[in-house]
Amino acid sequence: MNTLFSIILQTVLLLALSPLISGCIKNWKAKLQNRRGPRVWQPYFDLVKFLRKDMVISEHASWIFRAMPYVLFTSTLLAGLMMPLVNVSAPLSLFGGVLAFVGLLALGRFFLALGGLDAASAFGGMGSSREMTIAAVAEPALMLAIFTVAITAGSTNLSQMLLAAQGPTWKLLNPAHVLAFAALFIVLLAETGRLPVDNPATHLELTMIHEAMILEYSGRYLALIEWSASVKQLVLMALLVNVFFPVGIATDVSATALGLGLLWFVLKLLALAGAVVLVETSNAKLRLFRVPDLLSAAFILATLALLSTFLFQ
Amino acid sequence: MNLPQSELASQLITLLAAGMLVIQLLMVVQGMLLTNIRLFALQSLMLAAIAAIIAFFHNATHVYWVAGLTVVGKVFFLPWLLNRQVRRMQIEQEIAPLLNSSASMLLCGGFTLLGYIVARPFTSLERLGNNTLGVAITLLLTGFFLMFNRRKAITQVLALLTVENGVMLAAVALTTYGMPLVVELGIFFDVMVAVMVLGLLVYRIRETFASMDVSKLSQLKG
Amino acid sequence: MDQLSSNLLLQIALCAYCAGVVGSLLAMRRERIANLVGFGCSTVAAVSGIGAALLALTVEAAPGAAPFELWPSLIPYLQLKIKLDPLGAFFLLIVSVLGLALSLYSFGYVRGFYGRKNVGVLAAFYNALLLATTLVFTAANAFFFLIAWEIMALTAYCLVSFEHEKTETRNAGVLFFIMSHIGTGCLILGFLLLFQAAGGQSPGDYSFDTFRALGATMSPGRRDAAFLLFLFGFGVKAGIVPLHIWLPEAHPVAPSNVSALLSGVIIKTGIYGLTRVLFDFMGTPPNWWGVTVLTIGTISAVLGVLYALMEHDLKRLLAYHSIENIGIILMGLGAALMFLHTNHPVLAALALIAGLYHTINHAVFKALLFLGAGAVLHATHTRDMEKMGGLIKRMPKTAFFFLIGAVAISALPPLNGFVSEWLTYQSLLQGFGTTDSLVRLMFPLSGAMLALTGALAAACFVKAFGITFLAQPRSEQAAQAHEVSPTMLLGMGLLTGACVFLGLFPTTFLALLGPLTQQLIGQPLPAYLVQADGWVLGSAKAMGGTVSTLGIALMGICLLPIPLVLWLFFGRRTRVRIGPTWDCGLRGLTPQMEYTATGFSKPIRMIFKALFRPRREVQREYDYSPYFAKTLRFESHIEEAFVTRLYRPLNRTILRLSRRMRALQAGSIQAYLIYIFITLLLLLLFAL
Amino acid sequence: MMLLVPILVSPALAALFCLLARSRRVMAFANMLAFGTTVALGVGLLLQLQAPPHVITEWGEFFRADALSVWMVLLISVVSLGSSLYAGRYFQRDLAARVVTPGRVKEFFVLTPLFTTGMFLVVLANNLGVMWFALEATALSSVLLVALYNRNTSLEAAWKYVILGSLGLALALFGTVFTYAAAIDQKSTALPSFNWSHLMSMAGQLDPRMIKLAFVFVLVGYGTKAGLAPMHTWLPDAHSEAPSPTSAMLSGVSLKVALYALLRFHILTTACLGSSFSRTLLLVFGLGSMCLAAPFILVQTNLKRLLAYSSLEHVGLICVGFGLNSPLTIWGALLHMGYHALTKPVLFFAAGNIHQTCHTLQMRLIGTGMAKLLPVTAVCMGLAAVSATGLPPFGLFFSEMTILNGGFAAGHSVVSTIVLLALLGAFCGILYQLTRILLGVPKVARTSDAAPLDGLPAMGLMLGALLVFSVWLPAPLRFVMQRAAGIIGGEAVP
Repeated sequence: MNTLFSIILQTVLLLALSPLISGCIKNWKAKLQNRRGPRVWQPYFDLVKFLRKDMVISEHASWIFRAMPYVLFTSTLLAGLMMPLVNVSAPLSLFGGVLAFVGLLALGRFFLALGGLDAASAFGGMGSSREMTIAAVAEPALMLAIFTVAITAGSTNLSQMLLAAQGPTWKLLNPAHVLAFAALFIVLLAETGRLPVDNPATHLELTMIHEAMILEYSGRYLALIEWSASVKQLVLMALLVNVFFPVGIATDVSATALGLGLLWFVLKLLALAGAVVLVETSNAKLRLFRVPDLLSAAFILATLALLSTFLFQ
Repeated sequence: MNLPQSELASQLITLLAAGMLVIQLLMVVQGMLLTNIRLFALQSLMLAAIAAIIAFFHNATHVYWVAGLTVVGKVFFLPWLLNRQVRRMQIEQEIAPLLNSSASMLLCGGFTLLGYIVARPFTSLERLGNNTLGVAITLLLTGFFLMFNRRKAITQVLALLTVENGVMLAAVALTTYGMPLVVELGIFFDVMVAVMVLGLLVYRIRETFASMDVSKLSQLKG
Repeated sequence: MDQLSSNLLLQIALCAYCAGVVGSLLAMRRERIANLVGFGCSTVAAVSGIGAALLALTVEAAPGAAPFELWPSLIPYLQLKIKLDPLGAFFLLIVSVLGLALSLYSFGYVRGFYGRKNVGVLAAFYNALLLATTLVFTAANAFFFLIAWEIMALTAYCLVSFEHEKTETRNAGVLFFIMSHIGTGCLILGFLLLFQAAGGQSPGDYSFDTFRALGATMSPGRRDAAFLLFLFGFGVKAGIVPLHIWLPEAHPVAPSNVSALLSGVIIKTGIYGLTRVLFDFMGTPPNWWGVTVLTIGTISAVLGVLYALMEHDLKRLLAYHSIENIGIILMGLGAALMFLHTNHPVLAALALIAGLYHTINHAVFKALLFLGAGAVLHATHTRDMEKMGGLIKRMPKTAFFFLIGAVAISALPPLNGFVSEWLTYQSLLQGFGTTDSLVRLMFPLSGAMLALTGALAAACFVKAFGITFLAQPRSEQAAQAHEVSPTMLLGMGLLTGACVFLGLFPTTFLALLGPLTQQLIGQPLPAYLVQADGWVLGSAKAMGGTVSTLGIALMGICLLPIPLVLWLFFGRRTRVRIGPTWDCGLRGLTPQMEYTATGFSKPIRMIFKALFRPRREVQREYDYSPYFAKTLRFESHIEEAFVTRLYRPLNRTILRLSRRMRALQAGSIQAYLIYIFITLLLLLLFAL
Repeated sequence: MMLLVPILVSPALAALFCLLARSRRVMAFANMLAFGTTVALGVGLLLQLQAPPHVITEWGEFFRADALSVWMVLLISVVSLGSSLYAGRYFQRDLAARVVTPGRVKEFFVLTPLFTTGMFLVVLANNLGVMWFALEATALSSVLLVALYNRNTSLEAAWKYVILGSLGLALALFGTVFTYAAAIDQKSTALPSFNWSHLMSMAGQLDPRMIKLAFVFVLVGYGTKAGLAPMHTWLPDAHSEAPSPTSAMLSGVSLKVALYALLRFHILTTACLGSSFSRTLLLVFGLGSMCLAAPFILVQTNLKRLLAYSSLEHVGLICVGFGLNSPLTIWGALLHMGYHALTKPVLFFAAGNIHQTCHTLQMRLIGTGMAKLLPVTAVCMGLAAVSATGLPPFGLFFSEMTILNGGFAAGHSVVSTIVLLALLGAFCGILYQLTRILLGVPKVARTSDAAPLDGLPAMGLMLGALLVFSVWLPAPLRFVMQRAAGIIGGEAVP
């Protein structure tokens, strides 16, 4: 009963909060570039607009094309439900830890890429190819960084990892944590299609990745895809902020604790979003074949983190 | 029998054995085919003589058989056969060895030495003559050398026969009475047949290759 | 229960296979009958094989099935003894499950050979191969094992070169057989070392019972030698890097049902051998064994998938993935060895289970994928992905099955590939704590490599499925393709079912592996492996990670309604139009404009340029400016560094030396006489 | 009843009969009949030997058959029967193709039984001198068979064969004489008997130095005839140039007969000097032959030469088996003799069919696709090749494994390893070459003048026997082999 309740709550939270984060990022970016930029709430209006619009589906497309948005949406939500947001114990923490989390995101990506290929347009193929490539290169860094934390926690269960990270704040400042965080931050940029890896704002054929894959989508499918994209972004950021700075996260289910936890969570998210904005505005997009260098840098960072867990203990 | 007689016998045998060796060495340096054949006949005659001497002094009748057969076969029949073949095929007389005579002479000297080294431990065993075994082994080695030093098919046959002589010498020298008669006869006939077969082959080779040079027989490789 | 013992079922299976061999040979001239008889027999045999394996793993696990002898042999030291212990039973299960699915598939598949090739012979060799493999898994005597092993290699060779009219097929067959025979040579030496250690006197010294835990009594040098020999011998069969070169040649050229068997089972015999020898015979391993196996596994996994990505021949691509998965399996085994060394039986059990679980998973989904590829080949008569496309509309069922296989092999939840890789991750993760030496860094690093492998595999199968089945057909024969016959679909469906079952109910299946770990490590299933009465799969410790694929699947189904609710809210009046794909204003898209398989993997080829060293040739004809080319021809080849740098030079050297030797037989009789003469002289000197 | 004399006489009679007979069929039939009889007699011998004293002697001590000789008799007669079964049809086609004259065919049918008689005499004679000239007789009769087609190459091969062969035999005669000399009692002037059995009985008193010298000569001499490297040089030439039935007999048994002669001296030497001397030499020469054969097989271009070199390899392995001199390896070597004798003829028959179809033995010219052109031949050849490369289910795998085992059990790991490597090399060569010619599609649609079933009876007989004896060894045979191993090793086999 309790679990069911928390599941519903967390689902709502994910769906409700994620567009806000994207909105904030867009808005602040514009501000930093001395533009007025869209309102913070703009993503919500976009979603509603997409949902209201008619759909055009390519004549070459198969059922894969239709199934993709559902799979993507569901898998992303599932991943989100495994991530502790305001409370230490995530609703589905028993059903899978960080490995399942990564796996579900990968499942979503798999179908996203298939959907890109299905419409028989060169753009889609290009997008899928690049998306899968970057994901492949990002994966080892991601996994190694997670391993570093998981080893200190002795578990891949996210709640366990959070509990292990509880305690005096100075523990969070040990080099392993810091380096792993840096690595994960780079991975976050890659996974959420941010500059300098991908430009979410562009529709220029040769530079786009994520946009190229979903070029053929419209209407409610597009709405689902966009929404899941922002949910994915939210949960990845949650992974960073909660696993590395589990300050203020609720350890019991009392209303005050939860309220406090929510407050802390949003604050931490906004802070991270700010960091992302800073990076995006201060960097130009990299050439596709320079991206691996960036990600291998992340891998090196993660390795260093690992070594430091090994050395400083 | 009394001692001086056997003394005399062994003296004679040693002498003849030495003669056989000398003839062998002559064959090594001798350049003419027909002469070679005659030398072989002479060598065989000495072998027969040795056999006869043994038979006489130890009155072992069956060794007379050996002597007789050797005379008939190796002194008359085989040389005649080879001669006939040489004439019939108008084989040019030159033997054309691979090594020149001086070098081969040197080698054969070495072989003789080796033969005596190999034979030394067994001198006690020979009761007739001295070092006949050494001579026999030397005949074997030099015969061997003759075989791969000659290019003509016929000469290889000849060399093979001298090896056979070596064997027979060893047989009589080591075992007093030679081998049991059955074996002797068997060996003898085998040699005859062998030479005939060889002759047949030589003939065929001659007519298909229009040459007697065995170094031309080198199509089968690898 | 006596009338249904595992031995009885096993004997039935063996007899049925023999009947299949004989029957299909007898019916050779009537291909339809041969087809029915041959594959009918193998079906029956497979079913009873499954029965035997399940019985041996459940009911008779505790006492273990009694050994029995086929017939008294004429050679001392050779006993044709068969014993169905848990390890053997597990692999027997694999071969029988695949045997069943493949036999059903073959009924339909071999119709393609009618009139062209002799189906009877194919069926006979197919049965013989299954028979030999079954014997390999159940033999209880090293000599007997080697016989079965060789017969297996022989029949596999015959099947690989079944379509011997093509030169590539013949060469592939020869390469396969030579490599496998070299491997067998090493095995013979290895077993002889064990035999020597066992005393080498009594005929019993060859039976596995005497080999058990023999390694402890061997001198370290001999023991390590034996380990290396076995690693090489079984590694060749398993296709580990760098001994894998035969695999991508041999597997694709065989008929697809055979390819499935080769990739699904035959390479697993290598895994079986390694497990049998390393865990059953060799005693507690030194550390470097585990490190070696783990390293080889990691390298094989990464290189295998990288080379797979470069392929656009569907079956070659799958073959390379076999190398990758063998690598993943070896990661588990290697970790288990290291845990045995540091004396952590629980973790060792976990790692071993991970490896073996991946073994059966790979068997199932790789067979499924090969059958799918076979169906595509059957329908389009080509293996080249660049000529395919749009097949999902023409052969929807095949496409669906292939998709399931692709998701499974990409280790995506909730299917079986994910589960076994999850277990591998768990064992690697907890390995870190087992030792203080620097070696512990191996665990997380190979874990990261495993992650890379998984992601690349996903990329590879997006390409494999997307290019083959989606979008527009790229060639005429792809456009003409049609769905395959029901029996073929049945075979694929069976394996799909297996994938789903192994994915969703891992805890149910893992219960079977208890006797196995008990036998090999002396340790029952880790206590925390099965949690929440079977709903959740745990790891080796209390607070360790947990996963529940079943839960994920159900939860996903529960979440599906959310979008529908949204439709009801907002989009009730929306319409769906079918329109052309955006073509940048050109007059319609043509298949030439689609992304190609080569193009898809181009970024990865660029990233790993140093490894692949692709040779590319671009020819463009233009009138006045290179930017307005009239015709453009691009081709790019990739040859494996191992072939070009290692094997070809080796081969060339050996042949050159042999040719040198031939000078000895130059034909001059004088030379021959001199040989004899010198021999005589030397011997005389030796004798004096 | 008398068995040994009939075994010797029946082929001789056949030879005589063929000398008088005119029609080819009759001659072929006479051959088959004779060899059939010898097979029957051999089996009779086998059964008779079961009873103690397990030795059969006739004409006083002149003919003597112990387990070893009986084993050889069986091999000789079976292989001869096989090749005579094959010969008839083979020469019919040769005559049709005008490669041979009827006279030569007659020569074949006369000489083959003589050849066989010689081999029988070798294994049945008790007197070592008789054994020697019997061997010389086999050499001489087979030389003419090798030269049967009057081609340049066949004459060349025959010449090399006869020169090297008779030279070797001369050396062997030296050895024989020395052995005899070693046996002479210094005091008495009586002629000692030259019987092997007698020499064995007085092995203790023989002069060791003399025996040593003798064995050296015999090894080089009979080793030449048995084709041990480096005295093997005549072997590939003769075996590849002879007509296929003769090649089959040369590779199948005549090598082993020479080896048998060598073995008799080996046993004697071992009894006199202890095992180490002669067995070491056997081991060295066996390994040498194996290691030499492998590379030649790898890069061979001529089909029959390929087979000849593989025979060299197997003879080497047999020598190694005897050289290791443990009961197990000796037993394995005996088994190997038998299985190889059953395998190699099949290969040569198949090669003969291919030769008569493609009129060449160069594998490059034969090209691919024999399986399509001559299905039956190809299948038989494939099976025989599987056996020759030592793969199960055929016996050669068992015998090879037994030898390797014995090597390891006796602590000669290195020897076994070398043997294994050589076998691997041979395997690769044979597999590669035969795959190339058997599989694939025929280069040109050659109008095949091959009747599909040519030589099937012979090959079927051999392969059938091979398969049967691979999985089942009848008790008497097993007993005889164990006794033979006992005779060689001086002790019984487990």
